[in-house]
Amino acid sequence: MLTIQNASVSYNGIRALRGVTLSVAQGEIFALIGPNGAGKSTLLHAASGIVPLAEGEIRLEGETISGRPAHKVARAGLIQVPEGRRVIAPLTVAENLELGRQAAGIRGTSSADLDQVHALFPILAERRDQPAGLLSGGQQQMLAIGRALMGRPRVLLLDEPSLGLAPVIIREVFDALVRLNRDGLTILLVEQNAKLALETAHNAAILEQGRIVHKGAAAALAGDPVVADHYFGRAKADA
Amino acid sequence: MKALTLDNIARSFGGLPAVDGVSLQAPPGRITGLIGPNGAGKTTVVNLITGLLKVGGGRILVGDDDMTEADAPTLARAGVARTFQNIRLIGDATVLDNVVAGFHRHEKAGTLANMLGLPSAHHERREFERKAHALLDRFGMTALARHPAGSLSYGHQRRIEMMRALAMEPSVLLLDEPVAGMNDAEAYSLADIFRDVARQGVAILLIEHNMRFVMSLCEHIYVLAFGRLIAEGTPDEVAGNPRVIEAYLGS
Amino acid sequence: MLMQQLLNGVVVGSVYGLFALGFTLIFGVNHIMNMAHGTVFMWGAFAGLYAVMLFDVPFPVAVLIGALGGGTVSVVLDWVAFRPLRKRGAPEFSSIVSSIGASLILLSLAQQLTATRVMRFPFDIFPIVVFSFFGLRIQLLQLVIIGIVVLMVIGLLYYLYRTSFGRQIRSVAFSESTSKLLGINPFAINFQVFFISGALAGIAGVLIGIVFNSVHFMMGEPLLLRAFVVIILGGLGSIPGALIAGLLIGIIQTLTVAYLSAGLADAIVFSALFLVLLVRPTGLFGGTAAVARVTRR
Amino acid sequence: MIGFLNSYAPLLELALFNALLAFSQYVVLRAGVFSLGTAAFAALGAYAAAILATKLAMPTWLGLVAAFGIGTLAGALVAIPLARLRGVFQALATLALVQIVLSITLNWVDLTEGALGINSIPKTVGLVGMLVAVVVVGYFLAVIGSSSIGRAFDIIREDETVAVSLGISVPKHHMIAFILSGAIAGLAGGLHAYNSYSITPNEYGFNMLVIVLAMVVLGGRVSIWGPLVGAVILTVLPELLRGFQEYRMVVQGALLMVSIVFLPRGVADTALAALRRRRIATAKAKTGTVTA
Amino acid sequence: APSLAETARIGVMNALTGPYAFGGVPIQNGMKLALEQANSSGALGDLKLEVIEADSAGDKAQTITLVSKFAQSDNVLMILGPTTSLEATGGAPVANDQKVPLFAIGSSTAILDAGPYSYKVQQVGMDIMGHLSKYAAGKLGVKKVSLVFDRANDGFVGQKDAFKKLLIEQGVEIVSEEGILSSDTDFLALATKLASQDINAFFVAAPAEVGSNVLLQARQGGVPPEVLFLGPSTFGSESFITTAGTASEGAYVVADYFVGDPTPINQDFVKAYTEAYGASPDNWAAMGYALASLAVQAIKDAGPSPDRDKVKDALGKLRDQPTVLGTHVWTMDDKRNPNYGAAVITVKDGKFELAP
Ligand SMILES: Nc1ncnc2c1ncn2[C@@H]1O[C@H](COP(=O)(O)OP(=O)(O)OP(=O)(O)O)[C@@H](O)[C@H]1O
Ligand SMILES: Nc1ncnc2c1ncn2[C@@H]1O[C@H](COP(=O)(O)OP(=O)(O)OP(=O)(O)O)[C@@H](O)[C@H]1O
Ligand SMILES: [Mg+2]
Ligand SMILES: [Mg+2]
Repeated sequence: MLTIQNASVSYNGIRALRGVTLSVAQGEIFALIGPNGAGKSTLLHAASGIVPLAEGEIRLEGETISGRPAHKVARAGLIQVPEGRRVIAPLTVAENLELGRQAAGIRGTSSADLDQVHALFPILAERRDQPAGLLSGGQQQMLAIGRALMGRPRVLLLDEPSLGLAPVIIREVFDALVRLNRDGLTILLVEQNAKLALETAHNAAILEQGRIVHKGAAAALAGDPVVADHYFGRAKADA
Repeated sequence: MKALTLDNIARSFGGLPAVDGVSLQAPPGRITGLIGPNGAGKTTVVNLITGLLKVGGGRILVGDDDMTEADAPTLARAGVARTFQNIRLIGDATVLDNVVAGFHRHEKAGTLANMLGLPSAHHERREFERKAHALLDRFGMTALARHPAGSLSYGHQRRIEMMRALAMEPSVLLLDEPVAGMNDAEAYSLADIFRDVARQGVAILLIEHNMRFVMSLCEHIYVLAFGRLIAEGTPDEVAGNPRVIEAYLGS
Repeated sequence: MLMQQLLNGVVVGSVYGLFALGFTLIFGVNHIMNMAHGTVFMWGAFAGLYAVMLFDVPFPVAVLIGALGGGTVSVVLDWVAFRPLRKRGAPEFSSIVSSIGASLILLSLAQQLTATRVMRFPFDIFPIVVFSFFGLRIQLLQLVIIGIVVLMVIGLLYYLYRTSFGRQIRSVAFSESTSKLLGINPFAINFQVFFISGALAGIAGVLIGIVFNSVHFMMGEPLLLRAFVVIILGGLGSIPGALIAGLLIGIIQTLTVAYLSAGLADAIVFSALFLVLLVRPTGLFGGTAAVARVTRR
Repeated sequence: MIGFLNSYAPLLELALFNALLAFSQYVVLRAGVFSLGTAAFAALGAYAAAILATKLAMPTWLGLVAAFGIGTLAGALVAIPLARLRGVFQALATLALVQIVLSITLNWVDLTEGALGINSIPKTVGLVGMLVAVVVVGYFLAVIGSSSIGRAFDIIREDETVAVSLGISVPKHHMIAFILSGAIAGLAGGLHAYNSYSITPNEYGFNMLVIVLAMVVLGGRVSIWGPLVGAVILTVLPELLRGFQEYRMVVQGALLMVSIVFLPRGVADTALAALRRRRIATAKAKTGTVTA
Repeated sequence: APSLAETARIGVMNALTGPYAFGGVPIQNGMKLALEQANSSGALGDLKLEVIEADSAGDKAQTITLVSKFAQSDNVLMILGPTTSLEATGGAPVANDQKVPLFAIGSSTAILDAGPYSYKVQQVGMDIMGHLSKYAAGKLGVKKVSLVFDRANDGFVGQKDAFKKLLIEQGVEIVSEEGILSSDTDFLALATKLASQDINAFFVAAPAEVGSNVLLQARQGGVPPEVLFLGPSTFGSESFITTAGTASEGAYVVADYFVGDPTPINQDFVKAYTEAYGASPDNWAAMGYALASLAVQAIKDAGPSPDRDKVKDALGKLRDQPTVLGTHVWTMDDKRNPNYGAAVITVKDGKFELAP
């Protein structure tokens, strides 16, 4: 579905991504984990066309999308929930969601998508007319996720969706992701909660200093003691 | 060393009571947790304490001083430091400069000395830079000192937020989701730093959704929902509280 | 005389409003103080004028060509002066310098073209019909101008608030990169914004050129200065605000000329602006959105 | 060489005058105050000096003190109400101030001679005087810039919420910026009056405001070299382009656009940043890559 | 080959760009014409004049730089121009410092105050306005007048002040004074105000293009033809009639130059100018031509191998020179104030003619 081949990115001559190759199959959840500054967000940005590739190629269903302008990539169905909840602060919650619909190029007033998002995050229905910038941090994160879903993605790129969400909400979001995935949505998930990510995903890769250092079935990675040591922290050891 | 005391503070936006009669204590040397569902009012509490928002009712005490009406700079000078949930750094400035900015409240050289470029002002700057480097070292970011803050990854930017707050050498430290965007291993390396800071007598109020982190770090936890306290106690007490489980943790 | 002067004020003021609308639109979307907006206005007037001089087109066509001309210049301006800056994530400030540079070029080219002459539409471009009632003199042209301005404003309001365009504009204004992630094409949005802005200025240019019988390369400067006042009084990015403030300034100005002295018009307009800002730091009609913008980055 | 210097002395003097104005503009921009009041403060200084010199035959030093004083005072006075405003609103309020001062100088004929301006002011300040002023002011600003006041300015400019959370008083620093801006521009106006034989109201209008702003943005608005470089470029450019005759303005406009497009942070700041990057790169090469 | 002494450099500068280019360009043309004629006619014997041109852009600062450059690096014998009083008051002190004769257009006496090296060709408003005020109060029987003037241009302000003083001396009532800007185009409010006033005439001191619009909008705004239009010499050009259209009919203008003037000196000038530049001269062109002709005369008077001081002295002695301006005699008083008379002309059937 989504294949990334030998992708490299540099900022002002400094390499952030060095020849990354991975592929996300149709209908799977693929988790990408790694320490801060590893290049996870950079990879998603490259896929979305926000930052240019220095080398390599990215394809969506066999078609090359690297080099295309970002809005076209989004309209092709590759939609990203960016890191750090980039809601359009001056627009209301409802308007933000409406904008999300844009990517799908849907006109008319079908409310099925909206109902689905409202069901997942009831607070967004309640705060329909509030400027998004005045939501709490977690509420903004919900809006960012909801907005992406409004665009009826075929591939959803999630950059740390659990960021700032209460545990109970995280669970709901991940349950929803699994449900959507069962209905055919392909997901590339960047997540710092490595345990949760590996539990949810089918396959996973670990990125360190711009390179993929491990790749494989999520369950296998979760069981790898080195990975556990690096990414689960002492909490696991304590428990 | 000063304790932070909130006495029945309230604040609403339009008709919405975002904080509704919250009282809590963050004594010196202790890491106090503040948790609660999204939109519970945690960040609003921080904004009220730091004077960015006007209090609608109740009292805020820092040590024995009533700071309810104080404006933000006054509170900062009184030793209240914070990090921002939505990262706010000077993106174009270097990491070092962002950290040095935190020392502002410790400047002794007066306006005139600064304007005239007296040596006292100069030495002060040196001293701040030395201390900032020590902080960078502690957070493992020495190599990034001269990078523009805006070009760093999310996790590194969070660390700069914390270093800047620590540079204020505060008596009260408010951390709004400091380890968001970090994996557990990374979070725990920061936990050690927070414990150190608390041990020196700083009152820390920690807001965080990473429950394992909160549980392992905090001695006392307050739980907020819909602007009201619904529970408080030791981590285990709180984690076992059915209201907390229902509203926040989920089953 | 009072009624007559009020009428004069309304006519001039509505054209100020039209000019300022385009200015405020770009300002609201891109946070650009487009110092070249006055030259866009001037080139719109030139386009209309040359169409009339070369092809002898009638009034409505001249207005249309003025709109096209202004729109085109404005879009080109965006491409050469502002887009490269946006791409580089340059601070908003640099767009001021860039637009100053652009206005120097546009001004100087116009000067070369006209050899600094003041030009004019032929006297018969619009028949001089004067209606008199209750001692009030009103020209047909003045009525037509008010009509055109009203139409343009209604059209713009519809486009902004009844289509998804306005939402997209505000989204692009807030964050271009996030908007792209949502499938919005910032290029297309900016194209439309600049075209509309320039077209409004171009129409204003033709109308002003005809009603005041003069088209020259410096004609934009006084309007630019007024436009600053209009956007502040009217509230940043507010369409109705710009119109109301435009009218207000037109009226203040004519009344100053009528009852005080022509030389004081600027002093009074700007003193009023200064005072308004002291009493209401966000302008007369500045809403909450404006407040958020001035108090936070 | 001497001949060259002599014939270009007026140009250099003008460049130095512009550099002072650019300093005045720079200091407010640095503090995040979008003031365009420099032209107004300069007009007040120039008129104070010119009136003292021609009507009361006061000595130059007194005129300069008066120019400096009236600029400072005006800066302090407008700072109080204007500190409440932000961004464009501040810009427009100060633009209004410029227009008001312009109207006064045009219409208060008894004092200012109206549009005729004040003529036959003795030329008592020459190249050296201007140079000393620029060096002193520049040094002073450099010191302030690298002091805690400069750092506070930087933080306020970028994010006021952060600034107040660090204990920085925004009104106090805006006040300092306004006063410095007024004082420098007032002094500049006074020096210009004693340097140019005559002053007229329209010199201190919209055009000055635009060009001074352009100088700072073109040169760069962070380091102290920015305004200097910008002032020199924009003063000398028209002279260099004389050869282009009628296309001079076109070329000047194009240069302005090209340089800001390629150096959006200004000539001086971009150059300094490049230097800094080089230093980082070498430092990085030594320490190796970074890990968290 | 001519030796160095046989070439004299003349610095010629005017506002060729900027808001005063409407005057500066024809002035520059007129000046060049006179200088070329001096070269080709051999009026200066062996001496050839080399013209060095520059654009002062209507800007005082640029003028100052240019005067200095002319004096120092170009080593000119004298400087002709600049265009406006604004520029000249900036340039004149520099010229005096550098001891190079500067012969400016502008009417302000401040140019002369700067020192003995600065001269000007235009007479002050007082002189020229005398003719118009006498004509208006006497022949036309005007009793109540409103004055409109370009308040940002000292030349026009000076004309207005002079006219006002002279009218008051003749018992005429000044009903109102209105300052406008040359960049203004909207005179509706002013027109309505004039229409509501009880006046016999209104006077406009402004550039022709702007003033024409004041007149036009005044007529459209309801000022009846019985209320006469009076204008200074700027209106003595064809562009006034084309701009104002039928509204110009019956206007009275005091002209320090009249292109239709039948005297041979003017006819020759008109012919030469039209041949050289493809357009008939206006009063600015005439002003430049007159100035440069006077300069040539002074250089001639300065004797063989003229230097700056000799030229300065020769300029100071110019009296009763033939000129295309006014009543064809240009002269100076001892304070170097020029005078050359003027005539009142009027528009009839779309053409200027001498007023009855
Ligand atoms: N705009 C930028 N300019 C320069 N360097 C950048 C930029 N954005 C990212 N980088 C650098 O690229 C590297 C990878 O950053 P990236 O944001 O992709 O990391 P990440 O894996 O998403 O980290 P985190 O978990 O902290 O979000 C980092 O070293 C960072 O400093
Ligand atoms: N300026 C404001 N205007 C209106 N409503 C606001 C404003 N700031 C916060 N709110 C609302 O107040 C409530 C509390 O917000 P707050 O940011 O304090 O929540 P929080 O506990 O920090 O949540 P999170 O964990 O998601 O960050 C939310 O419902 C939010 O939408
Ligand atoms: Mg990231
Ligand atoms: Mg929060």
